[in-house]
Amino acid sequence: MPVDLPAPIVRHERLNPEHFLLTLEAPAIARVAKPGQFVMLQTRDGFDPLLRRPMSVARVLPGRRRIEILYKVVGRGTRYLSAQPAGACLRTLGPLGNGFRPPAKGRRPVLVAGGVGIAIFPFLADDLRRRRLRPRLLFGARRKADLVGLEFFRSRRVPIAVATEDGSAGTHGFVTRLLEPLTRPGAEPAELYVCGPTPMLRAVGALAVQAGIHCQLALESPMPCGIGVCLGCVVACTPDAQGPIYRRVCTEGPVFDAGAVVL
Amino acid sequence: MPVDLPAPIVRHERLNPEHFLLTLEAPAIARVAKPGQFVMLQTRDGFDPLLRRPMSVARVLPGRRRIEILYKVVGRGTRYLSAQPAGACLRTLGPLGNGFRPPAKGRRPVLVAGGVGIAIFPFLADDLRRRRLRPRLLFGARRKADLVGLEFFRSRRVPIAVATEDGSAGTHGFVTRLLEPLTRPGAEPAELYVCGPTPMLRAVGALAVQAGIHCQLALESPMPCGIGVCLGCVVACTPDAQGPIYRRVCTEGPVFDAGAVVL
Amino acid sequence: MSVARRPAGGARAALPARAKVDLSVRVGPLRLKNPVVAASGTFGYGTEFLPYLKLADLGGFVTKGLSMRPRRGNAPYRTCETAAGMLNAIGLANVGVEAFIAEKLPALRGHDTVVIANVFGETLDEYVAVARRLNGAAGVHALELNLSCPNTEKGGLAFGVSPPVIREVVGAVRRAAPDLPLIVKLTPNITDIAEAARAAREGGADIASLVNTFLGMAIDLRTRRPVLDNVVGGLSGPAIKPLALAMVHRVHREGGLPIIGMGGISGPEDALEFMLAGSSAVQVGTANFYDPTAGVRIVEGIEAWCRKEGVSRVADLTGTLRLPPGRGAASTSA
Amino acid sequence: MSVARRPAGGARAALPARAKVDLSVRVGPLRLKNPVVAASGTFGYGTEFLPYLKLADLGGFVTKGLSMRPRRGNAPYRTCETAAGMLNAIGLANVGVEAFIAEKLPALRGHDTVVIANVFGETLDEYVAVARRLNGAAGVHALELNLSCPNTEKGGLAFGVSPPVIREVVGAVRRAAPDLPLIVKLTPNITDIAEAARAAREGGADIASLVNTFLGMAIDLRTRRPVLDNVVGGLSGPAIKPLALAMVHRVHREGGLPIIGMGGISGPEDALEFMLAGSSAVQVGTANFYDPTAGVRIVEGIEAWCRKEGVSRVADLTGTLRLPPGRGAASTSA
Ligand SMILES: Cc1cc2nc3c(=O)[nH]c(=O)nc-3n(C[C@H](O)[C@H](O)[C@H](O)COP(=O)(O)OP(=O)(O)OC[C@H]3O[C@@H](n4cnc5c(N)ncnc54)[C@H](O)[C@@H]3O)c2cc1C
Ligand SMILES: Cc1cc2nc3c(=O)[nH]c(=O)nc-3n(C[C@H](O)[C@H](O)[C@H](O)COP(=O)(O)OP(=O)(O)OC[C@H]3O[C@@H](n4cnc5c(N)ncnc54)[C@H](O)[C@@H]3O)c2cc1C
Ligand SMILES: Cc1cc2nc3c(=O)[nH]c(=O)nc-3n(C[C@H](O)[C@H](O)[C@H](O)COP(=O)(O)O)c2cc1C
Ligand SMILES: Cc1cc2nc3c(=O)[nH]c(=O)nc-3n(C[C@H](O)[C@H](O)[C@H](O)COP(=O)(O)O)c2cc1C
Ligand code: FES
Ligand code: FES
Repeated sequence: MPVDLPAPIVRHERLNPEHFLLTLEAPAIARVAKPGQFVMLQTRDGFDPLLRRPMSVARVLPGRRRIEILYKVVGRGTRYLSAQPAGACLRTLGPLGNGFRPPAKGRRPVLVAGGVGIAIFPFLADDLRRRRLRPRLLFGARRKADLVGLEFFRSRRVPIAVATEDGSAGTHGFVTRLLEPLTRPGAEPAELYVCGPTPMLRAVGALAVQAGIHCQLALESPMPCGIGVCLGCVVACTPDAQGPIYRRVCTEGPVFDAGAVVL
Repeated sequence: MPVDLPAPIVRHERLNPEHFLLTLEAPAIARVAKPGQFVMLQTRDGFDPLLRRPMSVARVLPGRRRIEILYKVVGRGTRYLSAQPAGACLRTLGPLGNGFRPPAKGRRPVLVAGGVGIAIFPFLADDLRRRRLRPRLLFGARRKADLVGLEFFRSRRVPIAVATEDGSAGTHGFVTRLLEPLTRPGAEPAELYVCGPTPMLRAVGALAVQAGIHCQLALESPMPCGIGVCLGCVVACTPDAQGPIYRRVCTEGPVFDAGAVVL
Repeated sequence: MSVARRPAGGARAALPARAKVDLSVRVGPLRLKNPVVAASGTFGYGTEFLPYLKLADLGGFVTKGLSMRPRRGNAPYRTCETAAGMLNAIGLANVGVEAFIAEKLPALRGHDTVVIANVFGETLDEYVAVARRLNGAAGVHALELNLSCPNTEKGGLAFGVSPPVIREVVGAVRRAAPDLPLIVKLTPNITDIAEAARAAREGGADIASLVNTFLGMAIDLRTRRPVLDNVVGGLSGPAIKPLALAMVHRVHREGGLPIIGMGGISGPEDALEFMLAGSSAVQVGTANFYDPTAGVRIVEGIEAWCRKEGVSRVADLTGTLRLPPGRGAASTSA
Repeated sequence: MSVARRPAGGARAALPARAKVDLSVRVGPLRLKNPVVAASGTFGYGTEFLPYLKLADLGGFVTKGLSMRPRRGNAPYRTCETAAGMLNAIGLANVGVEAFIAEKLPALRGHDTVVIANVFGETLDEYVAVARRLNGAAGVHALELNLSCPNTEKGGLAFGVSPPVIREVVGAVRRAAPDLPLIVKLTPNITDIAEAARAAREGGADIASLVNTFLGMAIDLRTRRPVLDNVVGGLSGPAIKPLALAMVHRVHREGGLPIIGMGGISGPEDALEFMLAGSSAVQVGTANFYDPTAGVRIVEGIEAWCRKEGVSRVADLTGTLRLPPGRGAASTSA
C-alpha cells in the first residue's frame, strides 16, 4: 500500500549542470517499492508549483530505508527541487504504479533508455541480477553529457551499448539503431524494458511489435494526482468497436505492453 | 533615483527563531539610501508569493556597497526569504520613500521602537551620531526574546530603556510607559522617531500630539508596488471639507508627522 | 490571508484543551458529522483514498460525475498546471450509473460517511434518468447536480448559464428523485450567480454547492497548440479561491439557499473563511491531488482553530463575517 | 506552459543573429511600435517609471482611469495578495481629467510613445464628458473605456455586464470623441464576453481590450472581516491568465473586433500565447508591480523568441493558434 510521508533529503548531488541525484529517507516506501514504480514528489513549499511531480524510484539503497531519485531539470518544478538542500523535508507519496514484469522464460532482459529515462533502470538492473538474469543496457541520448549513471551499470558489469544523436559518444544516431541486431533472425530472444521521451517510446515500441519482441514501455504523462482519481494522465490504448480506450498511466501503468498503447 | 537590481546575499544570519539579519550586496542602493527609507525585496522565485516585500534599510555598511535588512518571520514571504542561502540573488528595488527628517534645532532625538520596528533605527542612529546629535532608544516588545539588535545600540553607547509586555525585561508594560517622563513639564525637548506595529504607532502618536512633542511615525502598510503607482498602500490623513484625504505610504511616506495621519 | 489589524471585537477565551468542539453541521436536510466534504472528480469513488485516510473522518464525499452510460472522456492531454491552479478537461469520464451501483457502492458499505452522487447528463432526459436510478440506490445519501455540463440540445452551452434551463432541469430531477436531498452545483461562468441559485431554489433544490471550475485555456508556445485536446478546460485550485469566496458571499446574501462552498480550499483557514462568507459546509477538490490527506488535515485544523478561538459549535460560524458599516449588500464592482 | 509534444508542424529556421524583427503592430486604427502596452492603474501616469525604463521602448501605456472630477478612492485596505494574484479595490482614485491634461500630459511630451487615456464614469454623461474633454487634448493617442465601473444609475451594477448598456455608452462616447481610436475594455464578470464585444462593435468601438479584473474577495480570519474595506475587489495577476486567455480566444473567434489582450502576463511567453490566441497587442498590468522593468523585458523577450523561431513580423502571429481538427468553435465547457 502506498504511503504519504515527509521524506528528509539525505543527499542531493549535482551530476552535471542538468542532472541531479536525490537521496530520500523514506523507509515505508523503500521497503515495498518494486522496479518501475514511482513516487509523487513535492518540489517545494507553497502553491508554485501546485502539483507534485512524478519521479521513478531510481534505486532502493541497501537496508531498504532510503530511495534514490535521478532527475533532470526541465522546468519550474525540477528547477525548484534542485535548490532543496540536504535536511529539507519533501512530502513523498508512493510507491505508485504497476512496475515492470519479470522477463518471460528464456528471454534476455534488455534495458532501453532514452535520456533521463535511464533513471528507472538501476533499480530494475539490481533486481534482475538478483534473479540471476543478465540484463543488457542500450542507452541513447542527445549528447555525451546526457549519458548519466553509466558508472552504476559498469560497476555491475551490465553490458552497455551507447548511441548519441550528435555522435559525441557511441553509435551516431537514435537508440533504435542499437536495437537492429535484436530484430535479425537468430538473435537471442529478448524482453525489452523501455523508458524515455514519448517519440522514442513510439519508435522502439513500433519496432518491437513489428519484430515480435516482448516490449514493456514505461510511459510519461503529466500527473496531477498519481493515484488514479483525477483521470488526467490517460494514454490512448488499442481502440475497440466503441472507439478509443483510455487508461491511466499512474495506476494502470506506467508500464504498458508496446502492443497495447497508441502513442 | 531608486534602482532595481539583483542583489547577491552576502550573509544571512539567524538572530533567534523568528528574527534574521540579511546582508545584501547592493552598491547602487547603499550609495544613496537615507535613514527611514526602504527597499522592495523579492523573497523567492516564481509566483508564490507574487509581490515583493517592503523592508527598511536597517544599515548601510561602511564602504556603502552593502545594506543590512533585519526582519521577522510573520508569514509566507518572510518564511521563504529566511530559507534563502548566502550566494542567492534577490531582486531589490530601492531606496524608496521619504525617510526621516533631522530633528528640529535643540531637540533630542528619541528613537521609539516596537518589536521588529527596531529594524529601521540602526541606520538612523549612526546618521544622528555622525551629526553629533545624541539619540536615545526606547524599545518595547512583547517579550525579552523580541528585543533584537540591542548590542548594536549598546556598542554605540546609545542610552537604552526597555519595556516588555510580559515583564521579562525592563519596565513591565507598553513602550508608552517609557515615554511618560518626556511629557512632564521641564523635560528635555524631544524629537520622536517611531516605528512599530500600527496600534503602537497610534498610541505613541496620540501621546506625542497631546503633549506637543515633535513626532515622526514610520508607517506600515501592505505595498504591492512601492513606487506610488498602484495607490494600494494609502493611509488616511487629516480630512478636509470634502472628507478623508489618502496619502501613499510608499512615496509620500513611510514617514509622516504624528499630527498628519489618522491611524 | 490575515492582515495586521485590530483583533476581532469580542475576542473569546480559548476552550479547555480537552473540551469537545461540535463539528457537526446541518445543510438544509443534510446532516454531516463535520463540514468537510471531498469534491466530485477529485476523490474517485471514495475507496481510492483508503490508504490515506478513514472515510468516516470526513463529513462526506461526492462521487465522480455519473451519466447513464459509461463514458471514456476526452483524448489527452486532459490536464495542465497553471499558476496556483490547474486546468482539466476530463470529458466527464465515468463508469456509468449502473456500474457505480453494482460495483462502487457496495465497496462503501461499512464506511460510516455520507455518499453524495454527482449527476450530469447531455440532455434533460439523461439528468432525469440518472437521478431516478439513484433515488432508490441504498447507500446514496444525496444528489449533486452538475450543471456545468454542455447541453447538446442547446448547441453545447452549459445548462447552468441559463436560469430558465436551471429551473427546468432542477424541477424535473426533483420529481424524479423525491427521496434524496438535492444539491445543485452552480457554474461560476455566469454574470450573476445569485440569480442561478434562485432559479435552482425555484426548481426545488435544497442546497446550492459552488463553485464548479472556471472556463480557462492554456497554450503550448512550442507547438503553438492548445495544451488540452479539448482546447478549453476548467480552472481549479488556490488561484480561484478569491473568486469563489466572492460568489459564496453573494449567494449567501441573495441566493436564498444553504451553501456548500468550494474553490481553492487547501487548508483549514480557507475552509473557515468560506464558512464566515456563508457556507454551511465546504468541499475540497484539487487539494486532494497534491495532498491525499487534505480532507482530514482540514477537519483537524478546523477543530484546533475552534478550540483556540473558543468556538464550541462550528455551525455557529456560518455567515458571521463582520462587514464594515454601510457595506451590507455585496458590491458588484471593485 | 509547454508540454512534451511533437514540435510544431512547419518548424522554421532561426533568423540570422542580426536580422531585424519587425515588432510593429496595427490594432484597428492604432499603430504601435511593438505589441507591449502598460495597463491602466498599474503604470500611474507614465513618468513614475522613468527611473526604470524608457517609455519609448514600450508600444505605449494606458493612464490610470480618469473621471471628470478628481477622486480620492476607497479607505484602506485597498489591496490584498492572493495565490499567484492580488485583489484591488482602489476606488478609481485619480487626479481628474483637467489635472491630467494640465499637469500629467505635458510631462509626457518628448517621450516618443503612444499614450492611451483610460476613461470611466459613474453615469453615461460622465463618460461622455471625460471623453469629449480628452478628444481635443494634444498628446492623447487613443481612449480606453473602462466598463467595469459601477453604474450609479443602475444600482451599482457594472456598465459592462449589459450588452444594451455597452452599446449605448460606447455609441455616446464614439460621438463625443470622433477623432480618437476607441478601445473598449471589457469586464470578464459576464456569461458571454463575445456578446459584450459585439455590443461594443455595434456601438462603434475600434478595438476590444480584455480582460479587466475578476470580482473577488479575501477574508481576514483573525478579525473575521473582509480584508478590503470595499469588501470585494478585482483579481489580477498570473492566477487569472488561463481565464483571460480563454476569453481572448473566444472574442477572437466570435467578437468581431481587433483585440488587446491581457490578464496575468508576466513574461514574453505569456504575451506570445495571448497573440496566438488572437491578440494584436497585449497589456501588462500587475507585473509592473513586482518587476518595474516588466514591459521592456517582455518586448526584448518577444524579439528574441521571434528571432529564434524565424518569425520576421510579430504581427503575423496574431490568431495563428493551431486547433485540433474539428475543434473550430471554442467549446463553452470543459
Ligand atoms: C515601509 C515598510 C518597511 C518595513 N520594514 C520592515 C523591516 O525592516 N523588517 C521587517 O521584519 N518587516 C518590515 N516591514 C513589514 C514587512 O513588510 C511585512 O512583515 C512583510 O511584508 C510580511 O510578509 P509575509 O509574506 O511574511 O507576511 P504575509 O503572509 O504577507 O502576512 C503575514 C502577516 O503580516 C502582515 N503584513 C504583510 N505585509 C504587511 C505590511 N506591508 N505592513 C503591515 N503588515 C503586513 C499581514 O497582514 C499578516 O498579518 C516593513 C513594512 C513596510 C511597509
Ligand atoms: C511515472 C513517471 C516517472 C517519471 N520519472 C522521472 C525521473 O525519474 N526523472 C526525471 O527527471 N523525470 C521523470 N519524469 C518526468 C518528470 O515528472 C517531469 O520532467 C517533471 O514533472 C517536470 O516538471 P517541471 O515542473 O520541471 O516541468 P514543467 O514546468 O511542468 O514542464 C516542463 C517540461 O516538462 C514537460 N513535462 C512536465 N511534466 C511532465 C510529465 N509528467 N511527463 C512528460 N512531460 C512532462 C512539460 O510538458 C514541459 O515540456 C517522470 C514522469 C512520470 C509520469
Ligand atoms: C480533475 C477534476 C475533475 C472534476 N470533475 C468534476 C465532476 O465530474 N463533476 C463536478 O461537478 N465537478 C467536477 N470537478 C470540479 C470540482 O468538484 C470543484 O468544483 C472544483 O475543482 C473547484 O474546487 P477546487 O478548487 O477545490 O478543486 C472536477 C475538478 C477537477 C480538478
Ligand atoms: C491596482 C490596480 C488598479 C487598476 N486600475 C484600473 C483602472 O483604473 N482602469 C482600468 O481599466 N483597469 C484597471 N486595472 C485593471 C488592469 O488594467 C488589468 O486589466 C488587470 O489588472 C488584468 O491585467 P494583469 O493581470 O496583467 O494585472 C487595475 C488593476 C490593478 C491591479
Ligand atoms: S494522475 Fe490522476 S489519474 Fe493518473
Ligand atoms: S505600494 Fe503601490 S502606491 Fe504605494
